[in-house]
Amino acid sequence: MKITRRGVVAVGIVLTAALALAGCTGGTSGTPTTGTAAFNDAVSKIVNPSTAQGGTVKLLAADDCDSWDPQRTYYGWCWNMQRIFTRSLIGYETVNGTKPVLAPDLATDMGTHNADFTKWTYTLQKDLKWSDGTAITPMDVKYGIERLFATDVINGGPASYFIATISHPADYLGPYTSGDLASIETTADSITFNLSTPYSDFNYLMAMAAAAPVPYKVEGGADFTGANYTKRPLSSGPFKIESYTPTQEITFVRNEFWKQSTDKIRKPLADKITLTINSDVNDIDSKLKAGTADAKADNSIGTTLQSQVLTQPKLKKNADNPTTAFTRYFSVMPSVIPNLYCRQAIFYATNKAELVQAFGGTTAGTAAGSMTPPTIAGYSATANMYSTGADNTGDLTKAKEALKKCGQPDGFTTKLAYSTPSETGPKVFAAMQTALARVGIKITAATSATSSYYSSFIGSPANIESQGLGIAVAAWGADFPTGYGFWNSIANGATIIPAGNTDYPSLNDPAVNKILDAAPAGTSKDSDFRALDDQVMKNAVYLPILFGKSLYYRNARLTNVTSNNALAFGIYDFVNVGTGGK
Amino acid sequence: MVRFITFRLLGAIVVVWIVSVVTFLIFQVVPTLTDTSPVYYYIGKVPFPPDSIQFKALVHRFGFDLPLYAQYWHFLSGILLGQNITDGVSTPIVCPAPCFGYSFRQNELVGTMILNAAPVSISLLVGAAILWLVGGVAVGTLSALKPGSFVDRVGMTSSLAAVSLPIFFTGPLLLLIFEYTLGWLPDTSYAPITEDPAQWLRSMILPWVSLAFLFAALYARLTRSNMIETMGEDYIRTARAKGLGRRTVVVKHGLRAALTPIVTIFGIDVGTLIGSTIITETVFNLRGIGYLSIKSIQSLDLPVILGVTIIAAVALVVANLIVDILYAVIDPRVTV
Amino acid sequence: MSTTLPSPAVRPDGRKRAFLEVNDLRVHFPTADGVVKSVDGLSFELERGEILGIVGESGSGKSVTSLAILGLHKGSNAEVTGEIWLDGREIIAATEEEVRDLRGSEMGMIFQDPLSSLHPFYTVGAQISEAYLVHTKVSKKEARAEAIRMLEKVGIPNAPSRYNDYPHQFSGGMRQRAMIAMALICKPRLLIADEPTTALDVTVQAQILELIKQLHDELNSAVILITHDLGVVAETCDKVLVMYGGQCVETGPVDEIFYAPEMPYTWGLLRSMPRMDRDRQTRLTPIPGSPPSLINVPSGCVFNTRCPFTDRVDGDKCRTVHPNLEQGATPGHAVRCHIPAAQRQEIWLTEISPSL
Amino acid sequence: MINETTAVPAPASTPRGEPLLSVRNVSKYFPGSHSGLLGRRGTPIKAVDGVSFSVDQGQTLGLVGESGCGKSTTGRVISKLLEPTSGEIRFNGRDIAGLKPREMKSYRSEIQMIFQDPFSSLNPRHTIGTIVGAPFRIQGVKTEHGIKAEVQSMMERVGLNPEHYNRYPHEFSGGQRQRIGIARALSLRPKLIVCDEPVSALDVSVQAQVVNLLEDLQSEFGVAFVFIAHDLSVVRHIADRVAVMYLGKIMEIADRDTLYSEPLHPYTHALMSAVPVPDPRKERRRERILLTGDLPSPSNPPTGCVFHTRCQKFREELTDVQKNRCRTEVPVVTENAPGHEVYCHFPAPRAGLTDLLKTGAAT
Repeated sequence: MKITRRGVVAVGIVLTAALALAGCTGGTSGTPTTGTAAFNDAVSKIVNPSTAQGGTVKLLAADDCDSWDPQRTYYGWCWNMQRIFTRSLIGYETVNGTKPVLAPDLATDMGTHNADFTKWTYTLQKDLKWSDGTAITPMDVKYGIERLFATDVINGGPASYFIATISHPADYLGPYTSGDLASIETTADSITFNLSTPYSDFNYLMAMAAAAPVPYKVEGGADFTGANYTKRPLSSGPFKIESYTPTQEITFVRNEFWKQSTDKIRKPLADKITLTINSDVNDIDSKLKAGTADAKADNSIGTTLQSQVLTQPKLKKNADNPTTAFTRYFSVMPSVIPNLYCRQAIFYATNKAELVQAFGGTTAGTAAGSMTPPTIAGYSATANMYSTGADNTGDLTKAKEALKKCGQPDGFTTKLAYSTPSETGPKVFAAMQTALARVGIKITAATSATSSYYSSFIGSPANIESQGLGIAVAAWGADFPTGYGFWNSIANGATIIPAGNTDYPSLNDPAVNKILDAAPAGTSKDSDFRALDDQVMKNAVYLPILFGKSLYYRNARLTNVTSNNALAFGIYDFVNVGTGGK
Repeated sequence: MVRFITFRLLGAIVVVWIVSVVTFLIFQVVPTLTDTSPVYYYIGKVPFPPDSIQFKALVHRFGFDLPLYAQYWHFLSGILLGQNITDGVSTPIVCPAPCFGYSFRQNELVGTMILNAAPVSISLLVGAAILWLVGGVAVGTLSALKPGSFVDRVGMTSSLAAVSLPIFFTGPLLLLIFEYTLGWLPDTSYAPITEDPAQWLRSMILPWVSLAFLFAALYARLTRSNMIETMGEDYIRTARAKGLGRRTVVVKHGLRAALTPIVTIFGIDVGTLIGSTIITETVFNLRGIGYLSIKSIQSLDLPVILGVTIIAAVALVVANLIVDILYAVIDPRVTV
Repeated sequence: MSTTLPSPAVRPDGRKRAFLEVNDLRVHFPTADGVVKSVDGLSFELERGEILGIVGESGSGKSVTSLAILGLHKGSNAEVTGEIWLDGREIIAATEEEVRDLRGSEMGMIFQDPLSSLHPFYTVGAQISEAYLVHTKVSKKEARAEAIRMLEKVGIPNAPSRYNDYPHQFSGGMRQRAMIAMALICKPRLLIADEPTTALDVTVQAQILELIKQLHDELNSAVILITHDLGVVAETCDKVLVMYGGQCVETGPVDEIFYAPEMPYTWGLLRSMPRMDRDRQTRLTPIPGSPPSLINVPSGCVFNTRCPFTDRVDGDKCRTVHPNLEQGATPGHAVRCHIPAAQRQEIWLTEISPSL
Repeated sequence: MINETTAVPAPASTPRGEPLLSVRNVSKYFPGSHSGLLGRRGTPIKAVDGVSFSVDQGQTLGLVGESGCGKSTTGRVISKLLEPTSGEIRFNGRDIAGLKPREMKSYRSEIQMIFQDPFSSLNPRHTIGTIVGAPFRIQGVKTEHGIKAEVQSMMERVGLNPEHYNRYPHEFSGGQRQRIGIARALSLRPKLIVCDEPVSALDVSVQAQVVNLLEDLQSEFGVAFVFIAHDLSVVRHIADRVAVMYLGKIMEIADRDTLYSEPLHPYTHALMSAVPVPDPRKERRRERILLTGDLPSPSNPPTGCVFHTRCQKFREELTDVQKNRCRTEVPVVTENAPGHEVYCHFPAPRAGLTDLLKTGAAT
């Protein structure tokens, strides 16, 4: 099973944050005017390149990370924070733009694999040290990955990718109860993974924080093992945790045992990075605007600051609006609307221009014609199988034709599911209601609490059918930027499970499955994923709405700023950010 | 009196017990109604198939494979007798009674989390309560003494405005003025009163004001109407006929009686601490009980929700009990 | 207590002022509907040792008068004019502070409903000593002793322990006794009792009236007894003042009022009462209609709308000319009526008296 | 003109020889306050304790006594606003004491109540038309010309202007409000009206109007009254028979003239001697019996004769042997003359009172 809901969770966080506060607007004040950067510069370039060392980077977030244990975190922005103090065998060398590039991190190279991608071997660099001065060994890497199997203790992270890939006894439950995992072999300086299935994207798994080493058996020390490792995770990266008060503040200082010579992908400048949790999104906005904080580390800036940024050039030049690797879409359920043409009628009648507005306008995303987002193989700017017209407001003629073919020329009635509380949900519903009513399709709202929406409301095929949820609002972002990483969890019929399902429409198309099943063998080309996208679209079960965009704000004093689109929806790559020595 | 308190305490225990059962059932039973395990609340987003060994290990870890009554008894016995909490890896954590369990999200004893959060909320509430009580009663009394006068109109108009202004408006506004525009309070991060009283005061003053602002307005209006009614009572006429000074008449005879219903409202307001502090603590970035509750609800951290709910129920019940006793002290007609 | 008379105690006409003298008292309340003339031109005199009964229906201005004498309209929106002289001091023009000093010490007051007139939150004893403390420079202990002495005097058994009881723990009669104790603790020379027994049972009423009379004899104070019950007046008072529509319509010694009343309203009151000491009548004789509005007071005689004898007066005088308060058959007996005095006396003797 | 549509029709007329209302040994106890940790009920408050009397059709029974004597509770028990604890209430030949609310429905229209405070017993949000018409609607009674015509004719009958049909209670004076209460009570032509202090809150001139109205209506409609009042003069005027109550028990009951000319019970003496009469000379020479002490608690009434603790006769005239009888023995009824029942061990007339009560013109 290779399933992720990271995108989904992140979206949930954005919505919650947006919900929390909508308040006053004030005058602008104290905006730093240094620097020559322009709007969107950090998306694909490096803003204010500098080598000046020193200074403290002050970050804010509305919430603490789900966990600081590398094996247990699943928030995109927390993966970005892990990059500050943990390293894996592989890492991302280029994180900005739309083409992230992998590079060796702890490993000396990109590893070697056998012909069918079932055996991967990596050699560790010499002179790698933990922040307590002890050496980082292949055993530590192995131990970290073994921990992922202990799902009862080390829960919450993307363990399923590893469990489904790495060969293991059926009852293996991690190092705490089942001991050593024989399929991961180590020598003094190397580690070999024996996989249960071919997996050509394995380097992407190795580039996840979840693959980071953890000191073998010692973990963080006597009281900081197992589930408690999150309170004091050891550092293998350029920064180490100086202090951490859950839900309040975490401070990173430089790790004196980290050597630049062993690290090709990080060029730290700052002496110190602080992350302060501030539950008041408006206050975060104020601090960013006042320049007393450098950036918001999680998700988009608050809605108040967003509107100010877009209208005030002084602020706008310090902002970025990258396209991120997730797609918002409607899942149109064949179990409820079995007739293909009836589903197509919905596709044609949809008013995407209006939906983009419902989600927050053009800074929140661009209308999508197909599912694959720009960072993923198979993306096509022109693909639009169910074109909704030049202005993206819907093609009513085709919609009516489709309804005729479906045998329901006057339309039909179904339900649209969305989660509550949500600021956008009701707007999306209203936009769809208006749009579909134009061809006689009537929809009623079906809502569920955010907490259970994905796991049991639309994540349960039986519930979809019994409640008659014809259309459901959803969003998807890949956990690693490959075609397989994007599609497998949402389109492979083999991944359908009774609860916590992510293939919401239960798409089980042999043609789609075939392409996905072949992908791990490493022979798939970009064109195969393009064809996959088309094949999925033919089923008319995934109705793409938009490719998401986020709006970020960087303090003008920051140097070496660029977006991390590989891990964190374009949030700045903080490990490399400097303050010009101040 | 002793009998009354005993009865009320017994009643309170029943109330708290019912609250715990209801909360427990809501969070344990409701997901099973839609065929999903509550374990999803703990693991968030790792949908192993329900029949996989990993999923079952999780279910077992949280005790969801036990019958409901056993799960509830485990929870209840923790409160009554305490328990040792272990993840099978780290040293077991001794959690003496009353043990509200362990947050697997935060890897912390719920009791510890509540204890850490309580001083913040109590600071917030006590300060705000004093402000709103003194301010509200003063404005209300002044207004009531001359209904229709300038003082009355100003007091009542501004209190009407204050009642209609939510904390998520006044809070950020105060921050904008005092922290950003005037810069009088550059750092409003919380510090315990025991460590840094000055910083504690700095961090609390705006939350106090914004919370008190809302409540003071309510109390001003309440005091005014009570006071106007009381000043028309026969015994006020008697007091004046005795030749008492105006101040004695207003304060000793009038206010004393007018404040009685306010004591009730006050007790309930203080008792509903969590409800009234959620927004304030969020806006002012304070880590109190309100913040703890909203965060635990957002992340469906069941043990914390249960713990906070029970503490809230206890607070409410105790506040009501105190109000009833206070009532009997204030109003001799009430016998307990 | 001696009364040396300063110069204001002498009237402009050189006559010595009475102990209590009310001259042309008017109490008007401006309201949204118009001016309520609760008391409109009331005058009377009262000496120490006398008990004056003020009789009238609800809304006739009795209570408003008593509050005016105590200066309790000060600070309200009432417009009070005229003069009230108490032992040579004028009250209407006096400051609140000056009048406050007199309240409780020179003037005591008892109200109709003793339960609502006592503060529910303070003990009966504390409320009584408070009245003593405010006018006397004594310690709390002395005030307490005096209050207990006073409670004993008004007939509260176990006074030292009842001192600490709250009003709700007293019975209705005891509460009124406590009120009397409170009103009299400073030995005021004027006691105003506003319907002191209306809320009480007849048996208790008898006790309370007895107590008031007894204390009055003891203190030689002037008493104003406000009531609607002519029986109470007959039992207690020396002088009677009948009020109607905010005005005095008849006043005189008690025997005059009961045995030779001259005002049709007084007749009406006497006739409408069922009496135990007379043959049972088959029908009562009510006064027709209802009391007048105090905003639109009838022109002419204030009683003309309900008076069955307007046809005994020539022309439209009853409806157009406001009658003066003029002396009746005997000195001290004054009547506000247009019917000629002789005719009034005849009507009483021939038409009214036999039907009682 | 009124069509009965009720389920259980009451007997068309009272069986011959039986009074309209016959109350036999009726008691009403209220639960006492809690005491003890386990919340055992305290001693019950005996508000009404074994009361018996009867009322004939078209007659008026006066119930007099001090506040707390149980007269109002008795009224409420008769009109079934309160359920009696024990005893029998025969109305129109049937025991209604144990009737369930549903069975009571047909009797509700036949027994009505008028209250002391006309203002607080009228819903301020309802118009007079609604208030007076309510019994019709509640009982589901249909009338020939519609409810409005019926209500207006009733308003006219009690001396209200029928044009004021749509006015609200606060627009009326106290006397008019009591007329509204009377109209409401009379609207369904009841056989019995329980009047609980109907004129106590009214000014004397208006009180006379209402008393006259009640008498007129009684002779017009043949309705019986139970007239509860503390004012003995008013009761003497309106009642045919008078019962004097003390501490939940009847002390003396007799025809009006008998009672007022020759009261036999010391409590009746005390009550009557306390009534002030508007005759100063009589007042000056009258003997007044002052009751000492307060009313004993009805939850712990004195043993023997409940009145003995405050009885002037007991204090002043009785020998120790006689006193002992008063202390220990509950007096049973003595029928001094036909219909004159006294609950006293030593009933006797009292000379001083006879002079006061002596009828005849003033001297």
